[in-house]
Amino acid sequence: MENLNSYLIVSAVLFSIGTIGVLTRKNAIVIFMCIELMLNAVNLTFVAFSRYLGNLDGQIFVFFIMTVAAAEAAVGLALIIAFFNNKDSIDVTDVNLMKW
Amino acid sequence: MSNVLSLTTFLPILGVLLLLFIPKDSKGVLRNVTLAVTIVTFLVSLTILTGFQTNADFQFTENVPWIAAGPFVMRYNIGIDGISLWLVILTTFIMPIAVLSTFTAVEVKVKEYMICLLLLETGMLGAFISLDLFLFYIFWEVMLIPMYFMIGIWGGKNKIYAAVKFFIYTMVGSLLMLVALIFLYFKGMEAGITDFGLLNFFSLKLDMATQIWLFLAFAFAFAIKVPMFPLHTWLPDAHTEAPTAGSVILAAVLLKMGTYGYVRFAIPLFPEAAHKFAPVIATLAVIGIIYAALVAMVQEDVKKLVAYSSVAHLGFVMLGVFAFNVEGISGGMLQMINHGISTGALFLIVGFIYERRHTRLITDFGGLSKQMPIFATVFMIVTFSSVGLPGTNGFVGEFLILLGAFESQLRWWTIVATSGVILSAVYMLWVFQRVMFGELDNPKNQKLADLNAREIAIMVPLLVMIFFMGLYPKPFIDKMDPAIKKLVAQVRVASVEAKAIPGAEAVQLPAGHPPIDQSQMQMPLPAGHPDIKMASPEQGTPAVNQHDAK
Amino acid sequence: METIFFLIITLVAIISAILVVTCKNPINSALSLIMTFFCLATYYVMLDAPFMAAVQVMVYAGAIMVLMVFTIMLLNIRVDASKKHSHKLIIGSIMGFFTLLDLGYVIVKSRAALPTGPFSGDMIKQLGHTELIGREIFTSFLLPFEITSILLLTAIVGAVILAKKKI
Amino acid sequence: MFDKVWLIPLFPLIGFLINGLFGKKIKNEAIIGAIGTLMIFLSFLVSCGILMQMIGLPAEQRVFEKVLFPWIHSGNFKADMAFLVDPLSVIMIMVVTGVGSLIHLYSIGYMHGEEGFYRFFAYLNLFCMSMLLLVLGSNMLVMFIGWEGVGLCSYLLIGYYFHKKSAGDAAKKAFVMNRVGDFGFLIGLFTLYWWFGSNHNIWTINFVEIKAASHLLPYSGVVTVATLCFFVGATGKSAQIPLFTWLPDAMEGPTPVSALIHAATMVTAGVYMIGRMSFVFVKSPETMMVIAVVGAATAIFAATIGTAQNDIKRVLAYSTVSQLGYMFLAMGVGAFSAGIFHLMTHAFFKACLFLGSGSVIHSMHHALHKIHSNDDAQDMRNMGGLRKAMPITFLTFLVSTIAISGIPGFSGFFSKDEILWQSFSNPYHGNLNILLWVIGALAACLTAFYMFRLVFMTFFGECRINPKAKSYLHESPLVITIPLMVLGALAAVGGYLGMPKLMGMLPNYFEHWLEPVFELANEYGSTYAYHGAHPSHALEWGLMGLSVVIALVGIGIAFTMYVKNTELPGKFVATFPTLHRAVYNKWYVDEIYDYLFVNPCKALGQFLWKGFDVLVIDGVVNGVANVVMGFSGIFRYMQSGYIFNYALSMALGVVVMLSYYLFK
Repeated sequence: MENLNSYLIVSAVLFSIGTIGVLTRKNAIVIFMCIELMLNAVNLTFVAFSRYLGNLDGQIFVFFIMTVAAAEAAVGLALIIAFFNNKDSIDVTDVNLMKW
Repeated sequence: MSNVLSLTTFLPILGVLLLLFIPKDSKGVLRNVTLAVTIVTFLVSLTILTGFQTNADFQFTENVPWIAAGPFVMRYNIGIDGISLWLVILTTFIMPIAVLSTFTAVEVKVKEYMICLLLLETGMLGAFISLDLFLFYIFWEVMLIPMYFMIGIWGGKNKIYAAVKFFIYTMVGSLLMLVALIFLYFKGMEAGITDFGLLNFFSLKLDMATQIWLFLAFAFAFAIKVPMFPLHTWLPDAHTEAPTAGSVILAAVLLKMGTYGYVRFAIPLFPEAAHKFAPVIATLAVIGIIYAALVAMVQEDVKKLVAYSSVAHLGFVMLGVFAFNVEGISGGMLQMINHGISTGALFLIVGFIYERRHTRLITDFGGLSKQMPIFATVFMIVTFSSVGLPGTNGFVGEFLILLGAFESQLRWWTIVATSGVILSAVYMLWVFQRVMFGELDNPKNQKLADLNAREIAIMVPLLVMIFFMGLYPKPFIDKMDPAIKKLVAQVRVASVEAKAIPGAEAVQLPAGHPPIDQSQMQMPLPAGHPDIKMASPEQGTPAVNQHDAK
Repeated sequence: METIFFLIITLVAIISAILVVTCKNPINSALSLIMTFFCLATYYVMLDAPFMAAVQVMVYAGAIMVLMVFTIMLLNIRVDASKKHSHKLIIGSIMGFFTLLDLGYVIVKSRAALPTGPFSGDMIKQLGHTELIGREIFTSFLLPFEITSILLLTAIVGAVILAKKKI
Repeated sequence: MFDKVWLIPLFPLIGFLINGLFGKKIKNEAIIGAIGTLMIFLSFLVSCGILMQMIGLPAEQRVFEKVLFPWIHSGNFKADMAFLVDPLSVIMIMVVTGVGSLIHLYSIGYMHGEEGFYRFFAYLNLFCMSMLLLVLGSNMLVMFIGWEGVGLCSYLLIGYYFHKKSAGDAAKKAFVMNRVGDFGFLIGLFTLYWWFGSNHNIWTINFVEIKAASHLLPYSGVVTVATLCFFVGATGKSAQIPLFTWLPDAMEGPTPVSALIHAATMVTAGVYMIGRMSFVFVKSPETMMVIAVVGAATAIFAATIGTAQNDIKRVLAYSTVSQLGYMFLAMGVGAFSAGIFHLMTHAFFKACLFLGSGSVIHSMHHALHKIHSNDDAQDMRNMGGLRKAMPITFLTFLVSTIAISGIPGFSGFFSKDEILWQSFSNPYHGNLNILLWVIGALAACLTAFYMFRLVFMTFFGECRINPKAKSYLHESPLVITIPLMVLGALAAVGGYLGMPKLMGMLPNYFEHWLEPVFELANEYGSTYAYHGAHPSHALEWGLMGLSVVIALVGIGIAFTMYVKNTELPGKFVATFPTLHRAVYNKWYVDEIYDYLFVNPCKALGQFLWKGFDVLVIDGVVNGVANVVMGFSGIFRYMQSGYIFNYALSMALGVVVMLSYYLFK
């Protein structure tokens, strides 16, 4: 039975790796995956706390996060496809129509 | 029929609706219809003049619920008294003249121009008649928009800069006023005031600190509009870029909004603060007079010169208003109307020569009086009215202002301001000489046509008013007198009470001012409620000892 | 014994997470992400939340990652050739490092008193985790549950509209 | 007849309206001239009527106030359009209308052929109306209407030849200097009004009421301030020391204008004002001293300049300034009636001199025009020996010159000598009076010198005019010479009205006539006057003789220099070149004024406009606008369009917030 802190440390590490991934990678889909990774890190914290607090709310909340993640993934990928259709690349730096 | 006031104010709006149906390119019809509407408005406003009884309370009042948004209750509360009567008449009097002057001046987008003119008229009239602080603010803003378009679209070379500068200058001031308005309303709510009506704010007793801040906010907004000394730079730009009719109305009526604001709102609402700041404002006014006169002397552009001259004239008005006695304020009110007429006429004259030569530089003219004799006589009469020659309207107002200010605590300021009389003669005559006298050397000047019938028709009413008000100003002064006496009593009573209010920081009248002893009181000191029904003092008191107010 | 197992799983998880970020080929990063999801699932099991682990595997690894892989295949993205070490790499890692620093500090410092809720560890074992969650979801959390279903609906419609060329 | 007094200013007003509005259409010079002259003549008749009626009345009933209509009534301030008829104003209206109608008649001839003929007569009538308003006004405001009205008309008439730039400048200079005087007048008016109102609750500017309340006035203090301000007004209008430079330049206007305005009527407004408010002026000894000193100083100063001028009208202008100095000297020493008497006699002989010089210029101009030479028709150097060509003008000119130089028997002698005597024996200024008398006598000598210099240079010696034009020189037509003859006669005879008591032959009607007006002033004066022994008659005779001798010396010098050996002036100029140049250039007073006032004002105006208005205020306004633009430029980079920047700022936000909470 590991105590709470170790789980939190793991999720912190995963979360920062996810952040680094989002900030450094140029490929849109990899950025998506990193976001998923960050979300899961958060899920882990939720479950860890719910387990140690003996209160299931955390875990239920994880369900909601999952649905959101799913919805986000769907819409995100649709966006990427739409973007790919007219830009033939999913490189994030090409998303610069708004640049003045 | 009590709603003649609303009728006068919103008649131009009906005119606008009428104009909408007229096709864009039939310019002649558009111009004549607008002229007709403005003349009808003038005639309707004359019925107000005839129906006006000379007493101090508000007449033709209408009070209809308008907006009730939560704590804020705004009513359509309008009415005029002696002070705002003549400004309304001046507005309706100037409008037909301004419209008549645009017959040849504006050729492009005539329909929109005429609509702007009529909207402007409604805005101005509304501001003068509204007794509800919020309604006044609404009309105060409505006025800006058409003037902004007139300068911005039909203006001269850098019209955009002038229009934007004019707009932002006034907006900054009015936003400050809005904040003060709302703060005042909350203060009022504590004292049980339910709506924005002006009258119940008169009886509201504010402690000195809040009064100072509120007065400063109001004073700042109106100072920009007057324009007072440091905040005046928008006026020359706005005037040089505005079309003739625009600058006539801007000079004749819009500038009066500032001084009217002081007389109607800033001074009666916050009398102690007004007394406290009177020396400061008087100093600014006097600086304005001398500064504007000196700067006007070296101008090359005639319109800029006339603009600076109106800064100087309005400096006089401010001096008169802050004398807080009947002569000073009635002189100020009279000077407002005179300035409207004489400076309006001056701008029309500049407009005539601009239409002929399309230049405003003084050096381009010279020796016109041989070529255009009628124009020369008209220009001369108006110059002397603007310089304030006795017998013309300028003198009556200026004299009363200086007299009133001399009696009040502003004695040294008056002496400096009186030197402004010399400077105004210098720059006006210098421009008159450089334009009219001298050799007719410039070939372009030799072929200039004299004033045609339309232009003479424009100038005749103004000249008649110049001499009528100069020689027999009694009807004008009598109609104003009761309202001004009530205002003076209100301001004096408050300033005396201010000393009595324990907590309030005592109002130290500047050392020079003799203590307010009985002899200063023109009226027996009314006890209790400052809203006094002032019976105008009976004429024919014995010649030698005027008022035994002891 | 258990801690050793925990350490192994943590090690695997972190390595696969790093792989997700560093691999050039998106497919490899997708697979390593799936590997991370499995480690997480084992964590959930260790935290006496077997149903959670099952759902985790099904939803994330099964559904979302399949979708990701599918999109990668659809768009047959080449390996991003130009690996210019732009300034983003440095800034990104600094930011990541700082987030780690903050979170770590939080974890180490926090002394919050932990009020224990009604469900202790052994209770979950007797009643069965799924039944407990089921009871919780359909009683107190019914409204959020319905809202999430609507959310999913909108997501579906959105995805369809976005991806289709012409409506 | 008294209540018909409002007719007097009304007639010239009607004349002005007719000529002003319809003059262009009438075009016929005779009609326009006739209307103008008739109108002023009618008011002359009315004023004669009033004079006759007043002579019939005993002294105390001679004050009558006629209120026409209420003009400005606001609060305590009451000003009606009201006229005051009393011995002083009757004299003034007689002088104004009398001399005025003669000059109108004269200018019909003189202005013949001018293209702005109707305009000239319209302005001349307007001037007479304003002057009559000034003189008849029963309160200070009506007087002020006249005061500024005459200023306006002098602006219009000086600038009559508006195509000449010099005329325009002279007109503007005259008006501005008058305006400076009006500034003083206004301040004086306010002080008096405020002092009476705030201390005794008498809110009035009416002369009669002020006279009634004048006993309340203290003996100096506020009265000195008020009277000094009024005196500034008087100097502005009557061209005394500080504000006199406009009068010589006013010679740009046609000669009848100079005769009417700058000799007989307008310039005397200041003297009249002091006379009208003598009871206030007397109350402050300091001001009386200032008036006397300034009067004497102006007399001597202007006389020196007059000696070296070559333009015939400039000489007469400076002589007017100097004679006005005498009048102020008389007022300053409390001899009010002597001052007014000199005013009247001066009006006669100075008008006659101006008209005489006008007729000379007229015929010179006519002659030079005939031969198309553009020598200056007014320069004395190309005149000479005109007495044969223009006998009548010469005779009247000579009579007036004798009058002005103070030769016994003529009007000038009586009035000027009375002033000299009064200044010597006045009880107010203690030992100053000897100095005043010496200055007065010196000025009298110089006056005699330059007047006879003028006569000798124009009428005697050989004719220096362009030989070809000599034949065209002939006497001016009758319409010009009749007024000359009338004025010449008045100049000769006028003095006997106010024969000093010493002479004994005739009672001093003039002083007796003005007694009621000034007796209150003399009574106030006597309270602080020095009651020493009244100087003996012998001394009076002696001084009178001395002044006559001085005048004769002046004439002698002029005779030797300009008739006996004409190269003497050349030698004199050679020996004192700098003095001559200084005197010729009017002691550089104009240049000093330009340097002290005009240029600094322009420079200040330029600096204030370009420097303060454009740079500072607009700088601040535009500066604020630019600052806002600058900031918006910076913030614009935040929205760079790269997703990475947005993600980065989000992460940065998280980190910052976290660390803030952690380490707070």
